[in-house]
Amino acid sequence: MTDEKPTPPEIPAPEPTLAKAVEPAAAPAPSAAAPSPEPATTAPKPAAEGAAPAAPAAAAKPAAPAAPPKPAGPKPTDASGKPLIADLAAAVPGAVLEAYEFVGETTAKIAPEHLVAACRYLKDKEGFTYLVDQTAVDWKDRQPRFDVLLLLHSFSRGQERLRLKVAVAEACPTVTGVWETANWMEREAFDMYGVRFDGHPDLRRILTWDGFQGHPLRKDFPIEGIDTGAAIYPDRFPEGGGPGPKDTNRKVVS
Amino acid sequence: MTEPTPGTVAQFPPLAGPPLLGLHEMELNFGPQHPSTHGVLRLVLQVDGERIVSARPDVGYLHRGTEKLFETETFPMVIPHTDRMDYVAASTNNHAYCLVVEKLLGVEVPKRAQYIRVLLDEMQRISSHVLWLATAAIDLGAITPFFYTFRDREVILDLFEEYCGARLTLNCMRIGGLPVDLTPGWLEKVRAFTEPFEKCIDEYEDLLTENRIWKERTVGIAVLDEKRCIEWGVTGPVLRAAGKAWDIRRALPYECYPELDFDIPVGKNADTYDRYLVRVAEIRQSRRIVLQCLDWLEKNPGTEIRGKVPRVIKPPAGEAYACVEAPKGELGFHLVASGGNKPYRLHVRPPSFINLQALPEMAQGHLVGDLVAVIGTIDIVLGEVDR
Amino acid sequence: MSFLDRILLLDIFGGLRVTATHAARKADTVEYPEQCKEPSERFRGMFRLDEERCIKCTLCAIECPINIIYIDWHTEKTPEGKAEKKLDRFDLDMKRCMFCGLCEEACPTNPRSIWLATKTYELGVYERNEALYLDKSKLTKWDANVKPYPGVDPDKAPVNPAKEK
Amino acid sequence: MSQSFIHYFLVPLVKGLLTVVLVGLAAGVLTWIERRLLGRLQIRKGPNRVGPQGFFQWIADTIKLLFKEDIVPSRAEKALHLLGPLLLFTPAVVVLGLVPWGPNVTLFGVTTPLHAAADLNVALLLILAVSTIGVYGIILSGWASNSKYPLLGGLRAAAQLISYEVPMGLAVVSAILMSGSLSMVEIIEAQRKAGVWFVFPGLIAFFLYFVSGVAETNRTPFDLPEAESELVGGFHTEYSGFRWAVFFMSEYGNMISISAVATTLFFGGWLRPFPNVAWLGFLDVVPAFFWFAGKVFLFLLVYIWFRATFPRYRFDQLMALGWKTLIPISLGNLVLVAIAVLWGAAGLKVLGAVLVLLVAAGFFAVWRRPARPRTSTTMAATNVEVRA
Repeated sequence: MTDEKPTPPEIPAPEPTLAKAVEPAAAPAPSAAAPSPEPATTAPKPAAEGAAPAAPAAAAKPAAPAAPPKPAGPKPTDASGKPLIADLAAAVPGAVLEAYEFVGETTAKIAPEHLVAACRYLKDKEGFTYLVDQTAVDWKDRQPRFDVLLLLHSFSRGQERLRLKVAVAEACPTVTGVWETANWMEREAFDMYGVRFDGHPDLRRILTWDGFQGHPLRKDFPIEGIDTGAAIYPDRFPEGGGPGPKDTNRKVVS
Repeated sequence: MTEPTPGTVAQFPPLAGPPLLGLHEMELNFGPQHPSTHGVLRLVLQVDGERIVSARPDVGYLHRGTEKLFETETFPMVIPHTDRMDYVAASTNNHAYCLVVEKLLGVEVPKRAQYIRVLLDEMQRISSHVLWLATAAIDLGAITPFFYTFRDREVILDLFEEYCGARLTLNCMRIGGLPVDLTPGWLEKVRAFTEPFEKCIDEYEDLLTENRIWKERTVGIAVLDEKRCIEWGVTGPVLRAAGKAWDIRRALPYECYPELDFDIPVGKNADTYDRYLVRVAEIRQSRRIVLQCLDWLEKNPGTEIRGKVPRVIKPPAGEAYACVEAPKGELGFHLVASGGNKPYRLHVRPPSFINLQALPEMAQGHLVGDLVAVIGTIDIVLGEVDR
Repeated sequence: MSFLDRILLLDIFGGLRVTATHAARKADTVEYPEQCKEPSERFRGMFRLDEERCIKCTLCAIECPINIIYIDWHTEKTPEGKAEKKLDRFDLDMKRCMFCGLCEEACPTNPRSIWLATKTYELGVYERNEALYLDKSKLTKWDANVKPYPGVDPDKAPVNPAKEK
Repeated sequence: MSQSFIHYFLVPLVKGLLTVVLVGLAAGVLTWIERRLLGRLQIRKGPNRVGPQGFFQWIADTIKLLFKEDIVPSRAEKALHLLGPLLLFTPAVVVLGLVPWGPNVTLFGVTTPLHAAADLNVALLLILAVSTIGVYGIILSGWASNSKYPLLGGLRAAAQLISYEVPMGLAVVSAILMSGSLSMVEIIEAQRKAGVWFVFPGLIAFFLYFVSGVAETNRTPFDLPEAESELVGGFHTEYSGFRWAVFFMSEYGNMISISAVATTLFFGGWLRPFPNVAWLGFLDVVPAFFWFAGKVFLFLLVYIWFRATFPRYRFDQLMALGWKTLIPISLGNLVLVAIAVLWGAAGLKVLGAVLVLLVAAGFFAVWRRPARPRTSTTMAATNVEVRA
């Protein structure tokens, strides 16, 4: 445990410096607990061994005396000068929008329309034969809304890894033509975020069922879940199913 | 192929287009309640007699929304949830998650904690591989290895229980180090188990390795060569059985692995038998690592198990990816932090999920009887596949 | 394997030898209801609360990953005129507890005022709401559902390593 | 009561009923023995709660199965679904009726051979014929269940039975050659006369017979028609309650009958070891029936031991083993035995001695050989990929 002494409840996060988007509602309430109805009431009460001020902790300052000085966080540095990035930018003009290095990892922002060409180049010419991971991130209030992240690995370049980052609205070009393993990863990203991968050979939901409504990992999807009775048995629940319309639990899956 | 449109629901669309059955073919539903699908995997098979024409995996029966859950928890609170993904190798899950947060925080883990972490990981690897051996053997009809392996796995679980208080869902690591120090006498108990363990491995091998039935059932089954492995992103023992000596413990070393002496077993034929041999050899190598960790810990007593971690863990905004060599392959955590005390997005790169993708290719052309060997050879845990 | 080995079925006999030698060994199993394996000192089992030591700091409720602890308290004046906190409610949803032990680690008192290291694991109930502890006395005394592991004093709380130093 | 009524009606009826009941009882007890022994081999205990050492477990199980709901799948072929278990059970009992359990006994003033049927002079042929019928039970129950897994199980059973009837028959032929008779009693008497159990000259034949017998009874490592981890339950997936129990009983009944035939053909039936050696006469204290039963029991233990040890064959490999390995061997063995029989009285003994010596020499050679290191200790990679 990190908290050996009582600390004041969480303060809202400072604005992220790296990502341009604002952080949407990661910690909007002063409560550290999740917004589950039962036990969240405890948080705003003053802590007992009052090192911290007892005032409602929504103010930005009071964490300072309790918390030790934060170690200076790593800062992203520009990496567009790296030979790999420079080669990529030269081979696929207009592909690399920005490149930076952060905690030892290189990230390149790629324009969506050049994604497949860039991936093809990286795989064929630079030896990034192994697609480690592909996923998406939802920046709710940003335009375009989603980031698709790809992590590539090259065996021939001394175990080098490179992250590609593509900002897309809801449609992203598929890379299944480049790496076959992207198939399920893209299906998962589609299932969880609703990012459509154009040209994907088999774009179906993978973890949730085929009749599921909504995309669970979007930030506006309620953590309690949604009422899914109607989705499963539309004939049995013509009005939407599940709890009745006045029921306070209406949005909660039982 | 039905193109699903988000937001609209009609009925169940067919699984993957209309089944185009030939004259001699039938569709066979394999799972999700089949005894040898290791949980709730469902395969829709198109079989000609017993020969598999195509296999379509259908996953998600165990989906629990873990990644959504991660986003609502503070960083330390995420750890118990990671236990429940690959629930037969909880320690490596904890480890990978802690590594990614430490990477963003820039925390240095004390040497002693590193060695204990590696010790736990390798014991976990032994127990996971041994469990794989048990289930793979029972899939192919040999019931007895199951009991012998469980006898030995039980000892490891007891040792885990003595260290951290739980047997399966360990919750045995913390960001920056470990929750508790070792109990006195624990190292001797580990040694008392590990040193004679070689004999137990020999027993498993006597039952299976040379057995002609075992060989007939596994040699040449589910071949996936190195090139295809990398194309499918398949890692872990399956990749090594294909002849590629790639192990994250060596390729992208973490913790104190560079200081430890161990070999990376590789196969030649990329078939089920080689994967079996690789896993058994890895049990032997893990045993070696455990003994080395014990030596180090006995020579270097200390109490420092936790690095300098701020009381409230708030990694700076940015992305990081950290991976460990889990018993199943590369287990990675992809963390996107926004500067808050909760992960903005924490994606898991589950080895089981990615490796399972190659199953149709491995199963094609084999018989239904081989399918259980194919499923077994990938070593999937459905808790990790579906998360 | 050489031809001779195949003809002599050495692989077959090797396997048969392993199983046969195990027939002479003692069974490795525990006959559960009569015998049971004693859990270790750190085993995370049934939740126990000591109301006297509890300082109502609610850290356990904050640290619980699945929010199954609910604490409510009010302040009373003692005869000496000091303000003292009184616990109104300490609710625990045991049926959802996953025994991660984060609440115990968060507890700041020494010895701990909540702890799971009770070696007690027989927690089965016939109705699921029996595992919903809405009465704090059932956590400080335990009820008929929960029998402490034989030979274990459930009131012996573990020390807090952070306060030991 | 006339003598003919007793001899032609009452005694056969009693003996027939006795056989059926005995098979049922033996199957029940065998389940207990199997579970206990498997427990021992797998360092656990097995059932030990109901009765002393859990002995009454099989009775409890039987009662449970009797009262369980008997489910017939809705679109199953009902008549055949019912017929399947019976078709499998009957041959097991019939075969056991054809095997002599001992020489003549006298009970209540009636002297009769300890033998359910009469001593048929074509008993062996009948056994081969009847035991083949059992596979219809499996095929029909697999087909009649109207389910895909049982269907696959039934088809596997058909493929398996056909492949293994041939080596089995050829193995039996060598016993016939050695004894010169098809009658079970005369085969036993021939072993007394030859002074040697036929297992020594017929070492290969016995091996073939036993392997084929394991395959015929669908036991590990040839339990493909059931193949729990592949076909869920194979041909009996859709059976429940007592019909399922009948399948179970027939499996054990078949095991007993295969063991009984093997005992008769190769281990001298009810004869004590070395029936011609006079100074071993004290062994006759044990009644003949118990010699027979003891030998059968040993075979059953081997069945269980096999089950504890081996993985399962795949059905094409099983057929390949039958057609490509066992049948050529059995043909060669037939030639060998025929030469020995032509040689005369000493021929069988010489053949037996030669075979035993060869096997002993082989094991000696293997025992003297230095052990090789295991592959799993030597398969390390030489060039490991490390971060540059």
